[in-house]
Amino acid sequence: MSAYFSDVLTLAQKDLRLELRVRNTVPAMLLFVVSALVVFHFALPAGSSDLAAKGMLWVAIVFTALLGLGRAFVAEREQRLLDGLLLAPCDRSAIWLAKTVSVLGFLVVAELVALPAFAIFFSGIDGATIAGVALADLGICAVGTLLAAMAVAGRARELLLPLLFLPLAIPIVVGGVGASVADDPGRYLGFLALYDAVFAIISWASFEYVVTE
Amino acid sequence: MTTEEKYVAAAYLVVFGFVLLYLVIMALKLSRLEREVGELTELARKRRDG
Amino acid sequence: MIRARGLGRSFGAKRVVRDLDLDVPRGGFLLVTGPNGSGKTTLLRLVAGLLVPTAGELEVDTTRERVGFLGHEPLVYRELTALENLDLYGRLYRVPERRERIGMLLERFGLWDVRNERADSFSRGMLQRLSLCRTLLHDPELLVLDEPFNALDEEGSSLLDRELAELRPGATFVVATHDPDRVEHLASDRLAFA
Amino acid sequence: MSTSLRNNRVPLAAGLAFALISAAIALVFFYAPVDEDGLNQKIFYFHVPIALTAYACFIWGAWKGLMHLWKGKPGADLESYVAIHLGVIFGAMTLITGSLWAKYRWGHWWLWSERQLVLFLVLFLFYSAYFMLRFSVEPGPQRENLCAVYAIFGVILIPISFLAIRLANQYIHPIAFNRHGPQMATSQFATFCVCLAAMLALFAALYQFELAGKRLDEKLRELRELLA
Repeated sequence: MSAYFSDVLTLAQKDLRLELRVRNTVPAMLLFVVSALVVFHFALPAGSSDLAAKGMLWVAIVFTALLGLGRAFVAEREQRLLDGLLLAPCDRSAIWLAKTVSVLGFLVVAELVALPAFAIFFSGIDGATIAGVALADLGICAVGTLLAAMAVAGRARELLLPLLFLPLAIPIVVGGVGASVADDPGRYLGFLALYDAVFAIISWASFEYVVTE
Repeated sequence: MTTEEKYVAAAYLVVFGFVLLYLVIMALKLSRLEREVGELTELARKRRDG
Repeated sequence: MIRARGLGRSFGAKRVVRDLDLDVPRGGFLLVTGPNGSGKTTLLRLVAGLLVPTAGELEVDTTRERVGFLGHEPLVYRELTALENLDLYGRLYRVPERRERIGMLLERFGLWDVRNERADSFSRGMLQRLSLCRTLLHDPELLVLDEPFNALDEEGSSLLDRELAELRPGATFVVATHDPDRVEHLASDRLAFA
Repeated sequence: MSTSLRNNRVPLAAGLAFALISAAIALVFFYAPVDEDGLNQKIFYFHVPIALTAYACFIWGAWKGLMHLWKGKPGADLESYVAIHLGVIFGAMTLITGSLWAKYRWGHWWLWSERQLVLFLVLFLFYSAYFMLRFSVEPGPQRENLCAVYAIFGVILIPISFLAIRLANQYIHPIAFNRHGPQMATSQFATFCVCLAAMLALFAALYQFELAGKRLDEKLRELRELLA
């Protein structure tokens, strides 16, 4: 068990080190999410409610995550580096978990900027929204990482990931928007937690099959 | 026909349109398969003779 | 060690390896030759467990942590240094006394002085040496080497000659090469793809 | 041999489908009473069974996918693909007949408050992406695995999306239309059951038919390779 987690840690550390060294993904996600919020300001006509802006926040989060997920396996894809990891004796699901953790880390960094920016540009953010974002992040990264691994196997990989991901992201958006606008966010948060649990388990269990050539 | 009947007829037409379309696609596929089998038979015959 | 019966692998409609029977005993050395695109690489990837067969059966009597694979790609992260790359693999393979072993290999393959330089500054030959370090790092009992002499200069090649001769008694080998004369004297079995 | 047995299923399933569909149409138009909703019920008799059949296709496809991953059954990948393919066709029919129904009953072509319809839209998008996935990956073990995993994701997405749409309606459309009219009469229920059986039989017939065609394709390709 501890061996499993030390593999996950090793792999996630590697992703972090790569990101710190090359700085490709996180700055792009930051810039994208802030740009998206500015665009949304102009997309919402005067008199639109704060609730509409909250909906836009979720659109921004999903697409920012998509940006990060699209980059998730770039290092491994170039020069077939995934082979190197698949040859290693570690459990293959550890590769998925490590990648999920690193993408989650990048997304959280982007949101640490995006949420205050949203509060300044539009309206304040309450605890329920933050809880919703945290729970949604887990689901987005768990499912998204698996789908990103699927997409890199295909020819049109940049094109494929959004198509695979968005239908699966609809329930996340429902849970997230519900948590930030409804009077009783509890049931929406519960729904997000359910989504996370269900999809994290099947993503974890199926990653091995996805990378088998 | 009343509007009501039109909608019902449209719904049924859609369903059967789909089934018929499917049938057409299958017929096209069948003719392709037939052609391929013909080619292969020709090939096999040539082999036997040559 | 390796036993294949009717082994086949196709990519799409293309059958790259077909109906292959193979027996390599423990301690054997299988030399695989053949022109480009004849299926050498596919066979090696099958043996290393990177591909699953689409026909027949293949038994490789070892575990993943005892296989060393050297492919066309060096399988190192370009943005990490030589030392960081080997450290990553050393951790994943749980190599005992990791630092000492890595240091010893880097020394032996003449990469010690560039150990803290990023792999993307390396030449093809240096990458091949680094890749050899990676392959040998965990002391594998089955070595699957695809064109191991590729891109190596004369010095590197004789280094590898010496290394192979040293490892020969203790390990099983599957080696694909364009230059069979170089390892001919080591081989116990031969397989030529047409 | 099993092959000839399998081929015998096509005419059997087709005959059954034909008989049941004829019976269903006769029952819908000559037996089932017209209730106070007017002819609305006549669309319902086919719309709902088609929707249920689409679910059956997706579930069957996921089951075959699971069989592929779990037992490594040969041919399961093809069966899963054919089932999902048919599911998408039935799904498209559901969307169109549902849209007609909505227009007829409420005067709009599309109603976001009509949960089943929205669910089908989500599923339609999801399974359309399945085709994108399948045709962008080279045929082989990896594609089989990817498709199987995606098909299994699909059946889990069905209840999750269903829940999500219910939840979403609470903040998007607080007022839901009352969908359940008066209780169905026995004669209506009987008609409905025959319609459902007819659609399931149609699925079975098309499924066997498609599979036979695809297997034939494969055999022809093999033959071509052997002769070449």
